[in-house]
Amino acid sequence: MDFSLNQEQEMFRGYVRKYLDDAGQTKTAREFIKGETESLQSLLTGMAELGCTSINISENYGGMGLGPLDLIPVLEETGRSLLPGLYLETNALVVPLLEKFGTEEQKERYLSEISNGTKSFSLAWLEPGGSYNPSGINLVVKEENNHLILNGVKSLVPDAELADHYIVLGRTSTGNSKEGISLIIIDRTATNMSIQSQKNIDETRRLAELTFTNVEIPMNQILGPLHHGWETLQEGLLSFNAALSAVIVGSMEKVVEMAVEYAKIREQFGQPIGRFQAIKHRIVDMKMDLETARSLAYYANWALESNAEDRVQAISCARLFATDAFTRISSDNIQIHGGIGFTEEIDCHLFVKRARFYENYLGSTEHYYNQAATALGWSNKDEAIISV
Amino acid sequence: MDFSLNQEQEMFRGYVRKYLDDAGQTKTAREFIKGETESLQSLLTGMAELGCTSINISENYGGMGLGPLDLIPVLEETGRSLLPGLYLETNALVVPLLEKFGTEEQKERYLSEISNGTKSFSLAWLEPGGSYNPSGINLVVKEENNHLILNGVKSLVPDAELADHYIVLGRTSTGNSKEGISLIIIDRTATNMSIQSQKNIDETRRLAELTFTNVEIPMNQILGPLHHGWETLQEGLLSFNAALSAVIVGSMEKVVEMAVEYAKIREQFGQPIGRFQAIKHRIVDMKMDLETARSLAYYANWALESNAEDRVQAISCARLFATDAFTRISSDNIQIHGGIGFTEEIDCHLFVKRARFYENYLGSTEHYYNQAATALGWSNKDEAIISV
Amino acid sequence: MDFSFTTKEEEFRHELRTWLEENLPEGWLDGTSKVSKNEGEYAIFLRNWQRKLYEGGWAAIAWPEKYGGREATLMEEIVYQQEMVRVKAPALVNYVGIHMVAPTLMQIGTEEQKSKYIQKILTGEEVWCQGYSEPNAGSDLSAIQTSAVKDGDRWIINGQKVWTSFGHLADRCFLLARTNRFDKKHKGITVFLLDMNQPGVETRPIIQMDGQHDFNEVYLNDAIAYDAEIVGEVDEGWKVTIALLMHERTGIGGQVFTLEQQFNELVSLTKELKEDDQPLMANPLVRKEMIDLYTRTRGSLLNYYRNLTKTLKNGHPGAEGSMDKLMVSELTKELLSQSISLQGHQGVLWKEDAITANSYWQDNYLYSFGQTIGGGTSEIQKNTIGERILGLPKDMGR
Amino acid sequence: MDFSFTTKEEEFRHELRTWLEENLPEGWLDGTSKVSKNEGEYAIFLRNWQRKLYEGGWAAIAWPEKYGGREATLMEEIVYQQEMVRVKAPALVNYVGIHMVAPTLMQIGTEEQKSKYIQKILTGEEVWCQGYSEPNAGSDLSAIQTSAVKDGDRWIINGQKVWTSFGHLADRCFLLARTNRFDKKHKGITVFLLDMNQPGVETRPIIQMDGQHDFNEVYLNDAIAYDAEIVGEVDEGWKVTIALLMHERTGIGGQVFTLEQQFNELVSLTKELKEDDQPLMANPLVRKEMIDLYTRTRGSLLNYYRNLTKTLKNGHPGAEGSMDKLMVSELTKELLSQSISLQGHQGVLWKEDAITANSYWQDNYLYSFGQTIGGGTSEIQKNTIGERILGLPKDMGR
Repeated sequence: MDFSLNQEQEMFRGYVRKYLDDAGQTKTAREFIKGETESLQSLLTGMAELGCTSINISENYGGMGLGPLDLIPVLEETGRSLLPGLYLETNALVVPLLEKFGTEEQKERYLSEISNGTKSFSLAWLEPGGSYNPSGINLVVKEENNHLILNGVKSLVPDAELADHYIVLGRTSTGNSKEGISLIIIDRTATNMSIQSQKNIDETRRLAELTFTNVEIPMNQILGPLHHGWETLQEGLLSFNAALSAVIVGSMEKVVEMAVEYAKIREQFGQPIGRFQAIKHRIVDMKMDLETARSLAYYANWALESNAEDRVQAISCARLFATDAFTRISSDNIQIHGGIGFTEEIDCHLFVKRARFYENYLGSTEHYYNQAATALGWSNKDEAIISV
Repeated sequence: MDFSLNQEQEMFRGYVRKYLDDAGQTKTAREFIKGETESLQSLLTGMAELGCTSINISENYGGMGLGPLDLIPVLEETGRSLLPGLYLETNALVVPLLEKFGTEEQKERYLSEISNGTKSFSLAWLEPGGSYNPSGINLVVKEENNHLILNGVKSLVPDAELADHYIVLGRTSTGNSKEGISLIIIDRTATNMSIQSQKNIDETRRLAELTFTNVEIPMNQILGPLHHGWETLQEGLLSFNAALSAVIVGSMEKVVEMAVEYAKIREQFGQPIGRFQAIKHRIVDMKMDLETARSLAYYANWALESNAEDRVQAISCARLFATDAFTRISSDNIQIHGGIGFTEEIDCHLFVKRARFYENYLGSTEHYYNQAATALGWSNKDEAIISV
Repeated sequence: MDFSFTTKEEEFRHELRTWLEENLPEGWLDGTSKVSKNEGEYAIFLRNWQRKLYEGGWAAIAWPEKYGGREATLMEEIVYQQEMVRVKAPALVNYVGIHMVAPTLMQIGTEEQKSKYIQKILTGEEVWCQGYSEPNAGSDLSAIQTSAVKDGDRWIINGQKVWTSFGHLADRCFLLARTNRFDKKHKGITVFLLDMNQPGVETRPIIQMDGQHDFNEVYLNDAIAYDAEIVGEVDEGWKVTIALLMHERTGIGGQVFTLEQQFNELVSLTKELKEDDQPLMANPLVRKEMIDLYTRTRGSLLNYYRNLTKTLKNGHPGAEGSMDKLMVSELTKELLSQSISLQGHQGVLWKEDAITANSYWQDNYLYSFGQTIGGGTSEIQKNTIGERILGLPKDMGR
Repeated sequence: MDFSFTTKEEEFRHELRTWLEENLPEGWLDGTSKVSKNEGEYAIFLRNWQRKLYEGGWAAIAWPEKYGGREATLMEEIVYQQEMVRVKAPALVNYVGIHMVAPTLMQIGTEEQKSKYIQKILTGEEVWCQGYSEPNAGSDLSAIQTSAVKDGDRWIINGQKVWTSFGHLADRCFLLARTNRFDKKHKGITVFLLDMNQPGVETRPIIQMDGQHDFNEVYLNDAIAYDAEIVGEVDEGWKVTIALLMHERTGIGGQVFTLEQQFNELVSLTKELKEDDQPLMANPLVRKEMIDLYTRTRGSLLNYYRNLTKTLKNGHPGAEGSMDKLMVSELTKELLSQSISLQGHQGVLWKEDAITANSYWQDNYLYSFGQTIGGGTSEIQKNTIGERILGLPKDMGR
């Protein structure tokens, strides 16, 4: 029995923590909000130099060949400082997909790029209408002369301008079920594709609508089996959600620290407010949420790494608990801060907004309830079946 | 705008309160638990003398001809002292059914009996299996020689030994839908019916299983239209649930008073515990629940009395809120009392048990959610349609 | 028990409704109105609306006729709030002047103060703000440190105020300052009617988490007030403050009616939004959540009516207002949070990209965080309810 | 990260499991066992079980070999708890003796105390209880008033204890009494090893809300203890108390594993119960509730494992035990409440009429109300977590 990160993992966390602390924690996110992306770019370069981007990439492609548990410290620290950008999507969603389903050519190109920190990926999934269900995928992909022709619109694509490549969910055969959906890798610079930015309540992440008008892509840009992109994606989502849970734990830890610090120094009625049980016990509830989210997240990543039987329910529930608890405690943090917590100046609101961004990100809350229920054998519906 | 009980109603409350206070409040309930029913019987007689049993009965049959709002003070006070017996069922469920659907003969007999306080009714609805849905009604009623022959089993019949009459839900034609169910009035003393008591977690109410073996009843004991007992019953349930909400408000008020009193006198760490915000704010939450339950209950009864358009949703929601809040605050009351609250000696647990008794009494929580949704036009299903 | 409005009250409603239809800004009711986001232009827009209300006789309905009011009853004030919420009328820039300062001056102001200020409050010529909270005096108002030192017939005022609504637009401030350092806590505080348009007064905007600017910091550096600008007695300002709060006799009516409106709009949203071709309302999980919200929204409205009944009978509001405030602000926050969840991931789309007009849900959601803080935090309301209504012992800190 | 048990630990489990299968009371595992409800007979049943454990070498596994233990590791203690919960083994009547008194005596008892008490604790010959709480000293244990006054080599003890588990069966009591009235609070308290079988000691049953009798009031009227029955120093009993609590190194393991078991049984119940021919688990509202409970049940088990890892590494338990206690007791109460709701109106059927065997849900539900109170209320746990783990300032009352 040893339920803890190992010494190397904690040591690596120390490096990343120090690096992000030196960069001023949420300072990068705040500059990003103002439209200044330089400090983010240099920070990401520095993180790549630390090795963050290569942790879970095979040694063949310049990586360290490590697993989900080794990713946790980096993920937590990015959550702690509300780092903008696509580290989570690139390393926790796309890397596992490429590792398992990529052609040798795709791996050579993309995994090496990611490993050395020069390129990142985003995911073009949602369309106007906003449904993550298979029926929501209507972007038309036609095959012509050994090329794919894409027509349609993708919405809420995260950090579309920062990404170098997108994984696009397109419909390669007719219908509205999960059959006939394929994953296609597209460069941001593809011709006939336009990007229109969309305003996100979480300004540390940008969103955009991508419009595809006869965008032509070589056939070999398909990731995984043709028409079976939905099942392929599910594999990546397991990894993504385990990782997302860890990112949220990092954010939650910072939120609890903020609340504790403020409750110690802020005085009202001649007392530090942390002495009042209304404040003290609320912060304790936040702490309980944090530690439970952490246990669930660590276990989810362990289950993923060990290919444990209960990994699907472990990951779904870790995600569900983390997203819910993050919204709850980041909101409570504003209440504890009182008026000052309601201002733009203090970071409280940035955490609330990030929490809302994650709530239904890459799958609705209800979808993950169903996924967990199916995995536990509590459901007859196959809406959430995982093809692994 | 005047959202309050009128002076006469509050004055009548005063009489009932005094009467029940003089009788030692929950003392009667505690004696009932021990199997002593004498003090209950004499209390009920006294209440009848005060006029409690005749309030909402037409003047033709010896009543005062008043409405649901006039019943509120009595209902609240019975809840306050956790009065055993069938006042609620008799006066708030059976009286409105008899008034609206009873034959002249039935009214003459039963309403007069109820009005003068000599007789009470119980309801034999559930069967083994425990479903309140129409499909749960399987007691077979056959017509023979202008008589009805009943065969089957009724379960969880409240205070079957105290009641003089039952309203039995029986199936007068085949099938398992709501069509073909009839309401039949049966005397406790009917031959070929056996009563087997069942242990109730709320010992202030007794339960029993009734077994009918060729019980023969005259045709004129059917209440309301033959085969349409289900729709008939719904009418009575509206009245019942509005009244139940008021009973619960009375109980909740007492629970809040208990918590406040104890928090003022119990000292720990050199302070009355009511000074600690953990205790103080929890009691405030209880008080908020109480007042909201009260507003909803009063309005529900007003809506019933005024035949307001929103009466169905008002009554369903008053019931839903009251049952839920009662369980919540009576449980919190134990926590506030600490160890002593966990003992049999203090009344705390009696309120928790009554709350659990009401939770799914005469319809499940989910049923009332659906009823409210249907009434609000939010549902396409007719599972909860009210035929009024 | 009677939930109806009298014929007179309904006539009042009809008169107001007719006036609003004719006088609301162009395109207001059909949602085509464009209000400038430029701060200066928005200020002019608000002042124009205030002026229009005055001209229509709708600026200060509860005031005595001799001051230009129409001596509206409490129920007419309720009707007024319902109608204003119904049309989502523009904010009342001189709220503090009309509902707090002027009634207080009518009650305890000098004749000079009455004649100098009241008429200009009514016309909107002079906009007022409130100078209460300070960085170290939020929940504990008695801890204010802004000082006023006597200098002949003048007082020299130094300190900092915060959370001053419309402070950047205000001409005058109803200011609390400490005039006696030796008296502790509630004693030694004096109320001044401070001229905001002087060199010693500087306002700086507070930008809220919703990106808006409603509040300000006010810095007082040797600001000047005169003896004639003191309300009540020197060192006895706490009583004036309490008196002023008593004039808000409709309590949180506006917020209750707004909550009701938001609930109804949430029902529409839940019927309009679809998942797999089914309206969200067909989803049992959503429906249950909506019934819960319906129940508590109704509950808070009915609680408010019950307390209103008491106010009507007693002639003045009681401590129950704390219960209304607590419940409505917490429920508003919860309902608006739910409105974001229901939109799925599209719920994060903001401003012009939000899926419903004017970023209605997103902006109201973010704003709602202030509602459980401003005007007394929920924690303070719970202390008040516990101590004043339930009679529990006071916190040790006080 | 490693959730496995070692081969040695699994061998230990196998040995215990085999022993249990052979030695549990007749019919225990298949549910046909009939335990008498007569209090005297039940006491004999519990003492017999204690004796059987002793004879099998399973009464005090963590004790040193020289005292008759098997020097079990912490992980073996965990396995022991898991297995005992799995078979719902009978209660350990001498829990206080084995897990608290004896280890404390081994650490700081005199040689005479060790030889006089420890062996009899192991065999179950002498059952112990704990004399801590008093009517006015519940959450605030330092407020105890029971007094011990010196009289030669004797102490005359007067006062009242409450919440004494198995006090009616106990032969001896680990008793806190005040020996110095001038020292306030934690000082001036002394620990006595009181003989319960004497005229000055009277126990009265406390009947719980579930109708059971686990606890007692203990009245001390000139009860006698001797100098030789003092543990540690006179007036320094508080330290002994703390030392004693430190011996519960598995924390609330038993409750965690019980919660896990109850959750699994609730899943079965939800699949078995039907409404309109559909299992309740097919109802989306129920399923969502069950996923929530699953998540938090797993969360509390994993939190426990994480804290256990810390204990294994540090060699002693930390304040995190308060977090385990808080979460598990609150969640247990919630889960059992839900179990009643799920049964619909049949959930009120009790004892022999309950719809599941042995009134399992109803009795556990009622009992669960004590779990958030006994062993430190949830409010006290929150203070501990806030102050000892988060470093927030102490309550003013202390």
